[in-house]
Amino acid sequence: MNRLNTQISGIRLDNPFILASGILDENGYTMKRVLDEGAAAVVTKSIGISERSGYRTPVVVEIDGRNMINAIGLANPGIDNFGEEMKIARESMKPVIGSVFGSTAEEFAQLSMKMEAYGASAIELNLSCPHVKGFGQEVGSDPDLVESIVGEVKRSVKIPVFAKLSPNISDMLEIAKAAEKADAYVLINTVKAMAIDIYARMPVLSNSFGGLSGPCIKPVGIRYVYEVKRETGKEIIGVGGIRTGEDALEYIMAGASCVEIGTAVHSDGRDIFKKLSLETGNIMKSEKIESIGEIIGAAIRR
Amino acid sequence: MNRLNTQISGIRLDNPFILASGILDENGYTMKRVLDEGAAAVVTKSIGISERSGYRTPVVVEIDGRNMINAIGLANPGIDNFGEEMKIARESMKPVIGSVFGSTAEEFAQLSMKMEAYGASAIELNLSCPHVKGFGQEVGSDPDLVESIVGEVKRSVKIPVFAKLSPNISDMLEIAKAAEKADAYVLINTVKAMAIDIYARMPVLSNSFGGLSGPCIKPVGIRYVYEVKRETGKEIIGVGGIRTGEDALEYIMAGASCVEIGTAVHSDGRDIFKKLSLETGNIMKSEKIESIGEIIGAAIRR
Amino acid sequence: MMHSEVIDVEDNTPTVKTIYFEWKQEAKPGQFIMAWVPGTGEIPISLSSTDTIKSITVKSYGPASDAITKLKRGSRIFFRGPYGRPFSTVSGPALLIGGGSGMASLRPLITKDTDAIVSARTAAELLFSDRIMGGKLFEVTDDGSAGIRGNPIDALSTIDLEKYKMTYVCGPEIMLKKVFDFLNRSQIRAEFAMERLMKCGIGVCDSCSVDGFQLCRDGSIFSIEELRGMTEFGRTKLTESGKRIYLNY
Amino acid sequence: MMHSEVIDVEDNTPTVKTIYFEWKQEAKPGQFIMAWVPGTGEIPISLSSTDTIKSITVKSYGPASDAITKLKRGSRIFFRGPYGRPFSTVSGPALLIGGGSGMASLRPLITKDTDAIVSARTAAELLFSDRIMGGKLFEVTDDGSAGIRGNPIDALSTIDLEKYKMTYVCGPEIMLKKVFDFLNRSQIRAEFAMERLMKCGIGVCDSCSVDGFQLCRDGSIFSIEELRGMTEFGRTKLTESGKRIYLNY
Ligand SMILES: Cc1cc2nc3c(=O)[nH]c(=O)nc-3n(C[C@H](O)[C@H](O)[C@H](O)COP(=O)(O)OP(=O)(O)OC[C@H]3O[C@@H](n4cnc5c(N)ncnc54)[C@H](O)[C@@H]3O)c2cc1C
Ligand SMILES: Cc1cc2nc3c(=O)[nH]c(=O)nc-3n(C[C@H](O)[C@H](O)[C@H](O)COP(=O)(O)OP(=O)(O)OC[C@H]3O[C@@H](n4cnc5c(N)ncnc54)[C@H](O)[C@@H]3O)c2cc1C
Ligand SMILES: Cc1cc2nc3c(=O)[nH]c(=O)nc-3n(C[C@H](O)[C@H](O)[C@H](O)COP(=O)(O)O)c2cc1C
Ligand SMILES: Cc1cc2nc3c(=O)[nH]c(=O)nc-3n(C[C@H](O)[C@H](O)[C@H](O)COP(=O)(O)O)c2cc1C
Ligand code: FES
Ligand code: FES
Repeated sequence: MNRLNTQISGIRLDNPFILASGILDENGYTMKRVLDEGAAAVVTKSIGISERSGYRTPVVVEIDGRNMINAIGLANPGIDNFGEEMKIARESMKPVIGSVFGSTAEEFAQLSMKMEAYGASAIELNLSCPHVKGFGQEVGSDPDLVESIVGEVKRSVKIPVFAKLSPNISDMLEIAKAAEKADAYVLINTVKAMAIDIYARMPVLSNSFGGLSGPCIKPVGIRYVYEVKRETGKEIIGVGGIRTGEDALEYIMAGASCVEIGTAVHSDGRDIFKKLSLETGNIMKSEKIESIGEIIGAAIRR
Repeated sequence: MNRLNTQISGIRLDNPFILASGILDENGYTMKRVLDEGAAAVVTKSIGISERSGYRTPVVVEIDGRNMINAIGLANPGIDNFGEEMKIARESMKPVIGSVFGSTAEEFAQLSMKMEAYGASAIELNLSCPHVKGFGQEVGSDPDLVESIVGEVKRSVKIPVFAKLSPNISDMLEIAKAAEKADAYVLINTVKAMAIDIYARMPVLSNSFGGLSGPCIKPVGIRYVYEVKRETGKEIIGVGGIRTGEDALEYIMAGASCVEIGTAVHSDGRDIFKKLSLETGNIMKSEKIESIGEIIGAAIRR
Repeated sequence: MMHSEVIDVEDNTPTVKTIYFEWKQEAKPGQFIMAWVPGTGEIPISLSSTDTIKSITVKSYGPASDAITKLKRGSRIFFRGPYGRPFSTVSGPALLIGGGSGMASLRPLITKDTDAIVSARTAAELLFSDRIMGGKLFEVTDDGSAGIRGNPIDALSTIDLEKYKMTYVCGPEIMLKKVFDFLNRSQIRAEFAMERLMKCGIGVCDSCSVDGFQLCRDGSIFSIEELRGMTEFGRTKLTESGKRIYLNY
Repeated sequence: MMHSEVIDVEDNTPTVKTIYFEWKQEAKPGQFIMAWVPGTGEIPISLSSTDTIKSITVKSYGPASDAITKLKRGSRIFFRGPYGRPFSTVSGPALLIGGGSGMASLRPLITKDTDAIVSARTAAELLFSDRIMGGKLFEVTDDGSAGIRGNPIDALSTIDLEKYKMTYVCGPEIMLKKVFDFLNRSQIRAEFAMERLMKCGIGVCDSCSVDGFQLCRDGSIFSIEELRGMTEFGRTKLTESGKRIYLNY
């Protein structure tokens, strides 16, 4: 047994590094390649009921080479067109986690059942998409809605269900509680942000607003993982700004069982997965840490 | 008239650069020096009713040299001990804005009246301190409390009142509305965050949690300034991650009338104020912008 | 986002213009930029000159490319980059095979030693054939209004390819595939500049991928050996939504 | 935060220890680090050696400094830095004036050419007087248990200061002020290492300021000329809460 092995909700992972939703996971061949090149698992792009082209370009702004703001606009082929990509990705024989988004509990349940049928190893509920009822609010900031989504999806599928929460809220613990039927939390999604080009006198993204990701948001992600782990004790998948083995161990010591990698794929390329395993293994060795399990939440002070 | 001149709620400023609350503004001599060295105005450290030593060290963590997480813990000498510092700072003959924090409307009003008596040019209400009623929440996430604080302070003083809002909330527009009696908004305060040292297996700050500031949070600040300006049309002081003339103009085009500078004093020293005026003036010149007023909110799309 | 002032605009064909601007950044033939038209869109465009004065050569297909062709001297051009893996440079004779606006990315490779097959729908759309200096020029048009009527293969099959150190190919994927199939039989060294939908340009959105490689990062230049192993090349691609469609030839 | 392994611990006086650790970072005499004891606190400590093997020399005053003096060989030391403006280096004879643990920051300045006034409350607390090599040593104790009974001025007034290229002073502010007042009459070049409460160490919290200068950034070394203009030096300072108090001598 390798010291990098870990597991999340019973799903065994060769290493703690999972490709985050929305990055290189629209095309089955790409997911397969990312898995073959070292990721322990991938999360698919968030898939909805119907086909969407997403926002007009620009859909990303780079910030300082390592961070970015994106507003892809939930482009996706619709769940019915996603079977072939799942099939191709699953040729890798590693876990493929299906991310889904919707605006009602029924939609989420329907999407999750189809993902399960496509062979997903788990469902990740993207609870950060815009929510029609509240103005400018996200599905994930309405505790009642979150509770009914998670409940409905748990009743509909047998595979583990992960609730991915948004940091753009006053009180994540309230939302985490509402989502407590989930098998694990995924923390965090992007932080709402904007970039203006002063020479064009205009926001860069066609949608004006987008989600900030990359090292910038790591301290925010660490905070939430720590706080939610300390208060709920539940399994957590950490995500936000991880680029190095130290970053990954910081999330794990804050309470994550494994982590997802998004923006670092831009700054470091797909090689990031091999690099992270190497760096993390080396630090663990020199710090005499025999297994990931041994240090999950190790930094939590009570 | 210089193209850098601007004003906020009738207070004339030589340039749009104000020292942010909590940075080099505990000692009157320091405030005076910062003003003499080029800041248009300073905001004092947030002052409360009674003396507080703040948290044990470490109270700051540097991140990548330019960003930081701080948990100073509202150290302050208490309003009654702050008169001498105000007197020393005011020798500069430039505006000194008094920042105050409390937990009730009465406290805020009392503090504001004393600040006015000390000769403050305006009051900045720090609405981001911990709030006892809600668990883990901030004063600034309770719209009713915000409304009563702003109302009470406005009734108590004649000088302009600025409401400084926290980004750690689901819906800033709701809070901005609650604070609409304020003369201007100050956006944003720090983003709640944490850093863990994996070799110590412990959060670095003695308080575990702190506030993230620096270039990392600029895209978040821009987002809020833009959104609040677009929806309310009120005057705004932008703050969060400003280090360059481009950053300042980005805030101004998002809707700010002037900006505050905090963490950049660490990365660039007190010289930052001169540097910012120089850079901003140069860009304005080459972009043929004759005055700050001309471009406030220029990037807003409706 | 960077910006620069347009210093010259050149009409190349009725639908294609070349926009010149100063940009000191080092860049190599085959690399591209993401050009932004504020309020309209952002699109990938190859650099058609890679000196200190850079250029892009753009065909008007839709809103963004059209807006770029309307830029005037003194306008501002916004962009980011350079992105992508460039063409390999070789010394000695080379052959360029360009289809339509595909000649744009090949232009910086033109030397006295390069022969070229320039193809287009019709004579007026032949791009940069006037730039081929020294080397042999083969013109090909769909309608026969200039040079050979047909497609680049009709020219290719008349040429002795052994003498070239490298063959560079750029054009619509259907053309690349035909050229690839033709050259695949031989031992010829060749590189292909591929075009697919690009949203991010920086290797995260997956919209430009072929067989798990991101055109914007691992490409857009691929060698013939690399293409050999690809399942998706010339066969399937994803639309803007991520829906898989089949290219039909 | 950085960390390193303690490679040696040296007892200097009953209350002072020197902790050695490897840190390749370049650092200069007069600079300091913020040393962190996880779970206890973080405090500014001068570097008492500035070679590849660095050291800090710490007196136990309270929780954090006490914990540092309890570090053992093989323990981990956590720190950030180096911070502060260093002493100017001069060639030629120099005089060191150290009070109590103040000798710590002066130690890296010791050469064959340096004379030193080492002062402490009592003989056992005289720090690094055994390190003065070559130069003249003047010991001063409050209780007269070694050397001159009194304070550094009592030694200073017996010395011909003209021969020194530089006088370096480090100790409690009250001592600095006395030495400053004494030297102020002369044309002597002198630099003073000041100590004030430090919370951030990086020029933002304002707790270490004197006359608008941040000790952690503009100091903690100030020249005698710089001190001349200061209103706060030796007179007032702020406590942990920011309350202004008067230093009484
Ligand atoms: C790496 C790379 C380099 C490129 N370099 C150049 C270049 O140097 N010069 C250049 O002119 N173009 C180049 N392109 C193509 C260019 O990016 C597209 O033409 C552009 O994205 C069209 O955007 P639009 O908003 O103007 O039109 P859209 O609204 O996107 O398209 C309008 C219509 O035209 C069709 N269309 C768009 N582009 C093409 C195309 N290239 N071929 C055929 N049909 C098309 C669309 O399918 C649609 O039907 C390059 C593309 C890539 C990926
Ligand atoms: C730039 C700089 C360099 C320094 N270099 C050194 C050094 O090389 N070696 C060293 O031993 N110390 C040095 N100090 C002093 C050191 O930082 C303090 O001793 C330390 O902060 C005490 O922290 P504590 O938590 O142990 O005790 P605290 O709880 O902070 O203090 C305990 C008690 O001791 C008193 N006290 C604390 N420090 C001192 C002091 N220096 N003098 C007199 N009384 C004090 C306090 O007022 C309190 O009453 C330096 C300080 C600065 C600003
Ligand atoms: C281009 C891009 C697209 C994204 N799309 C999605 C998505 O479809 N669903 C989702 O849950 N998160 C999405 N995210 C968020 C990431 O999964 C991740 O939570 C976030 O980027 C923080 O991690 P990072 O800093 O490692 O990128 C996207 C992020 C980026 C950068
Ligand atoms: C060390 C430190 C102390 C701060 N103290 C206060 C404070 O007392 N009151 C307040 O309203 N904001 C305080 N802030 C927040 C700043 O005023 C500012 O809103 C924030 O740092 C973002 O700006 P910046 O990125 O330019 O630093 C503090 C920030 C820092 C870094
Ligand atoms: S354009 Fe987004 S991955 Fe290539
Ligand atoms: S210790 Fe904070 S400013 Fe010097």
